Amino acid sequence: MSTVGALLLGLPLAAATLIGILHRRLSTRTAGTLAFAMAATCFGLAVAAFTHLRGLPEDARHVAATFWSFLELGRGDAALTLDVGVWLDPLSVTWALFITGVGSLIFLYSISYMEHEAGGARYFACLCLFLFSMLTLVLGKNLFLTFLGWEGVGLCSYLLIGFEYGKETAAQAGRKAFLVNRIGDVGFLLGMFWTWKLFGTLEHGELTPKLAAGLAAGIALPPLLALCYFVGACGKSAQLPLFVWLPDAMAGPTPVSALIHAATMVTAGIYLLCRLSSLFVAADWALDVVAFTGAATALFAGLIALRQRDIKRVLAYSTVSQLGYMFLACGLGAFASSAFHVVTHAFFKALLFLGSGAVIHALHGEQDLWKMGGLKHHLPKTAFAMRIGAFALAGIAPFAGFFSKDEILGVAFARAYAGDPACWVLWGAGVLTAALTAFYSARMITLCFDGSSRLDAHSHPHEAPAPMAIPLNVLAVLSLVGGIGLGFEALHWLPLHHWLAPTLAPLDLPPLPGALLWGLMTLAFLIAVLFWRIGAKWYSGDCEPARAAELTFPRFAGALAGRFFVDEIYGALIVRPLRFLAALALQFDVRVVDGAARGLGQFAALVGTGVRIVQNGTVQRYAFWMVAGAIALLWLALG
Amino acid sequence: MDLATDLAATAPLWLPMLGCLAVLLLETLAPGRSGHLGALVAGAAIALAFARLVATAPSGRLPFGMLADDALGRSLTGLLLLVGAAVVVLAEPLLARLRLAHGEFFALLLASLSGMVLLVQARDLMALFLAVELLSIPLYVLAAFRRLSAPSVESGFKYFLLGAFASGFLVYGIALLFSTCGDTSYAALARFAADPARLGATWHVGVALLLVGLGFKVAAAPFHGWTPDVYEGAPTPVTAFMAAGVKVAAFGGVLRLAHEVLPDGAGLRAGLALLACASMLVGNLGALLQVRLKRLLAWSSIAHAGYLLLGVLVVVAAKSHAGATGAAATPLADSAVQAVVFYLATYALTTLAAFGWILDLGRESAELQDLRALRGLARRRPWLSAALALCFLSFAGVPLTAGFLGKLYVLKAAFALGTELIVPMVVLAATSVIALGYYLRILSTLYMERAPDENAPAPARLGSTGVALLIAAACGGVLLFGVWPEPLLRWLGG
Amino acid sequence: MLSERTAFLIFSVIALIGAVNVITRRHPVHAALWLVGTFLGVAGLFLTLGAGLLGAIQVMVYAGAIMVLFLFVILLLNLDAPPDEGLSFARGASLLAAVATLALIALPLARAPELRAAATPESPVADASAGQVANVLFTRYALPFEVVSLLLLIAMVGAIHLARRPRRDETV
Amino acid sequence: MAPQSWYLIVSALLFGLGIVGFVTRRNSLVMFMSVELMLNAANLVFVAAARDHVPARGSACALFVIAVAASEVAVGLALVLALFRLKKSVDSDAVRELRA
Repeated sequence: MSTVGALLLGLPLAAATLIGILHRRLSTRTAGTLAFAMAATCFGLAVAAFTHLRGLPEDARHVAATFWSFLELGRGDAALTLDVGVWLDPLSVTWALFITGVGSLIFLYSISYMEHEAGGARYFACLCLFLFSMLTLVLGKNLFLTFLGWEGVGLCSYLLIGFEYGKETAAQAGRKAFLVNRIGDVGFLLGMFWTWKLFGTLEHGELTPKLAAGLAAGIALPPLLALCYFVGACGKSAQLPLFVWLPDAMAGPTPVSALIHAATMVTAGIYLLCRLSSLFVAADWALDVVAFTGAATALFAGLIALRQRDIKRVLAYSTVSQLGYMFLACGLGAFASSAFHVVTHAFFKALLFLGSGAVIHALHGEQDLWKMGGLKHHLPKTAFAMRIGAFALAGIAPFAGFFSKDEILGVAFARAYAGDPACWVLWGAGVLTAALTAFYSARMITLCFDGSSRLDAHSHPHEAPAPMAIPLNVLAVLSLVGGIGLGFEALHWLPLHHWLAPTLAPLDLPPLPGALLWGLMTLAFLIAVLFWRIGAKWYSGDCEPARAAELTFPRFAGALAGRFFVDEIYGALIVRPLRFLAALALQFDVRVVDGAARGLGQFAALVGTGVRIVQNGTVQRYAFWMVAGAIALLWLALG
Repeated sequence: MDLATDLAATAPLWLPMLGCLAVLLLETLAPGRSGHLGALVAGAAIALAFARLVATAPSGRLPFGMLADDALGRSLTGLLLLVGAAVVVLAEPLLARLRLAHGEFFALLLASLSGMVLLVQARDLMALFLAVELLSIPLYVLAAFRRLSAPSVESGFKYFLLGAFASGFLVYGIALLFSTCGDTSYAALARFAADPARLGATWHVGVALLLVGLGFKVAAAPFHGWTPDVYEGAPTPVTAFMAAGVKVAAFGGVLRLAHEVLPDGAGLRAGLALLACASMLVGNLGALLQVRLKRLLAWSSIAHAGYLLLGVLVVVAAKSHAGATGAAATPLADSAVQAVVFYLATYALTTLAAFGWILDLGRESAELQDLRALRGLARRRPWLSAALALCFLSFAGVPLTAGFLGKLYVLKAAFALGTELIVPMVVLAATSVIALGYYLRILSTLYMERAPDENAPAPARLGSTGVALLIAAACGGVLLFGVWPEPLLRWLGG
Repeated sequence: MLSERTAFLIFSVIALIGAVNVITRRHPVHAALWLVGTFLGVAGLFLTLGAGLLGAIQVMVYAGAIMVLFLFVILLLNLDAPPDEGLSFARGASLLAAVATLALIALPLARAPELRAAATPESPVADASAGQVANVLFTRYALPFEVVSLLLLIAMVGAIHLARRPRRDETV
Repeated sequence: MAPQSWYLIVSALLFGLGIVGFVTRRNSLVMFMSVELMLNAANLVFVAAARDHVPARGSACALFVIAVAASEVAVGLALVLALFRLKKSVDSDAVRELRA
């Protein structure tokens, strides 16, 4: 198995190096084919690792392999020894499976997508490097390697966002992403040192036993330690308030958005939380912080998504919102449910991004939803696939997202039902977000594919070529069956949960009665369908942009009036607050997200003035500071 | 005292001195015509010294009653000799190009180098003082070596005036410490300081003034004023020598003082923490808007002084950690010393690569040192751009580069003390985020911005194989030690 | 014969008055001449401490050689008395800071208990005569002595390089 | 005999006057003279302190300081000359091409 582990890391690195060195000689197609072959092989290796682990007894399902000793710092008690190697267990292999699986599809898609772009080979080199870093992150045998991968994916993301040479917004977005992530990384690093100080190890395989031993011996685990990791996870997985980088990161090529900013990298935070689940469970109130941050992010990002015009920004905010669900699940202690949603989300969000990429490709770079419309006549296959993805996102049964999302809502409900009143808030936020999700998914699909065309007169969109269509079809199938295939709680069909069980902290919650479970499911289904209908109805027809852009009450009520007789109450209770919140959220997007960049500029100007005053070029000024320093030192020395 | 044994043990110190004399003699015999011979002699002297260094094992003796022949001195000496050799490689083509006097340059370089070696081995305050002077006085001249160029003379002049001022503080501090026990040897001072009751105002004022003098040499804020101006004006090889060599040597001196003499105390801790935090903040904020490469590196060198001072602070603080947890203190302090040395090695390596780069592409012309001239360079000079990007990633402490491990090691040493040093650690974390701001700006200048004239020919290079090889070797080291640091750690650990 | 304390007072007053004038005279030549006064005062203080050799060296090297060099350069550059430098905000701040440093050094030293002990030397084993100083220089401080020789040599080389007239073909 | 602290106070005053001169004067030659004041202050401490221990040691240290001062003067005055050649001034704030 150690060969498999070595190859899983070695192949992407080798491919990245090879393509990177030869990037001027290789055509985009050759480089892409090479990269795709590598990714597909990696998927095969991950499957091999999976079958090997399946063959082991349940409590011995892990394989550790050490390649070489990386470094040994200090001596004696203060020593810190770190090895380079892999740690294969159900959790890491699950992540490796969907990273390489979805990854290979996106690599395949990229071959056509990038064909006409300059520097395609460089792009694939970065993509391979990304795959290497991501696999290091999940397969590394200790937290330190995970951290190295963590930094590596950040760097690749930076390189790929800013890929389009000379595009200033992209360069800025890349910088912002890297900087915000760095704040999170500081948290991770601090957490790592603290862990080492407490337990004397960073190995994945040793941490949980040592933690259990420590808890048995009666040490108190500081919640702040868990929060350090949580800050790291917030940065990488775009949670409040560190989510600001993700929407801007959509400036990069669309396959990159699909791979990095939807399916894989942004779930690294969830991976970290799952990996350290026993630590989080032991750390008192830390999980509450996780749950509330997750719920708030889910709701907040969902609201912002309501009013976005750019198709990729809608998807970006929906990603943030879905990641919020995953954090909510972790916060509730249901790490397996979180992982379940990670997997289904990887399927349908990659599908949606690739689909939107096909649309943007067909429209020669147009991303504004108001300049689309009626595309189902031009792009029937893409429209069909995207609709499946959107159903999955909206949580409509039997599509994948329904099962995973319903399970998270079920856990929140069960906690509340078991007597934790705060969880009613979490459950409410989750349900409200589900409604919002259905609404904006329908809005996006309707504006894009239905209704009458608002395209430019001389635009002739055409369906994407086969290498782009195949990944869409495969992902569409996965979005259809990926949910029911991996878990259906009400039928006690939970293969993924059982598979992951040895590596995660167990959920200490009595199961809900079956009838309640079915009832909740029906409720979730009805809400999703209802809000989908509302969204679809509202934005269909010859939707006039200027009017439809506003969440006007009469129009909303009119859409409802045919069916319900509660429009007045509804308007007062839901629509008005909703409109207010959506307006607020839009303001947030404009002021805070963009304002952060402006604020940095002003700070920099202030610094510039300060430096000019201090560093005015005269010896006297410098001598003055030296004397000031001497005064300070003397003062401190004399106490 | 056995003179022969002492001489044998201190070959790395006197061989550069001898080389200096040889170069001068050569220049006297064939004035103005020694040409490459000066570089050869200098290189040979350094190589011989290095060979002697690796051929013998540290004896732990006290040569001449005031030098150290231990692992710390050995590893830093080795580092300094490598830096010196690299600077010879950097300087030779530039001197030839500018038609400057070779002989004097290499004589001054070797004298300064021997001062550095003396500084890291000194175990006596008088030796420390003379080492600082032997290091600095030739450097003042080297900074102003292009004596008809206004920026060069200005930088030498500023460095000299402020340097003389700082050495006034240094020598007064030494005198005060001498006055406490009537001796200048570290052993006597440590014996005196062992009893905290004896440490009065004289001692504390002396230590504070000593820190002012040494703080100037390591370019710690607020004694940093000279750094950007002098780095910018001095010839690039000299700047490289200052940035890499002086930093290593001065920190070597500080490290030994902290390890062997200075007792832990609230005042000293607060003073070191103040210098560390101020340096990190001032260095990183100063670099934020800087567009000239050499000045940018100067500010970043100030910031790195801050990170290193945190390591020194750990060395001092680990001493009284002894009282709390018993025997664990010595490994703690040792590991902190090792951390600082490792950091110095990675910093010197990266700095040499970066200044080699500036020399190679900038060729001492002022306009090519402006960042804006580098827009879109990755298109036209992919390998060189990658080299610079790597340097800055290492400076920023991004993983898989040597710079990251240096920071990691220092932080780890600080963490071993628990939360005692939490303030400087938080400042380190915060400022390393600021630092990324300007390091990334360079990366996007190289890789993402568009050159104003895409069809203009790529800027010419210096065309020196030695310099190109040096950059390649240093970058290779940055990458290699970032991935596989064991050999370096073992070599530095002795 | 003067008492040692009287001699101390006289020489310190000379040294301090000289120092004050060095930093306040506008013309550098005047400052340099006052500096000679300080050097002589300090040399006198050395004598009161029994360091006769050092006092002689102080007079010869400092007051003699070094100051002549200073005066030589000042006269070579033919500098006029500069205009009054005035008291700007920056200079005021510098002055304040410098005075604060002075206070932070002088006051603690003046009050330091370890220095107020009665001056009863523990029967010095040796004095600072030429023979004794030479003994220390060539045994205990042999290495610094050698280093100083290199330092003086290299300073000379550097000074020559900087100050000699440009060659005809020399470029910037 | 006069107590050691008297000498130390005189030396501290000399040292402080040196600092004052350095930070307030513009003429680089006078600034440099102020540094000489600081060095002399240090010498006074060496000799005065050694009186109670090993007197010759203090004189030896002071001798080194004098030698260092001599080499600093040689280099420093050469730098002033080189500067004067380019700028026709020896004022320290006449050279501020390199800044910010």
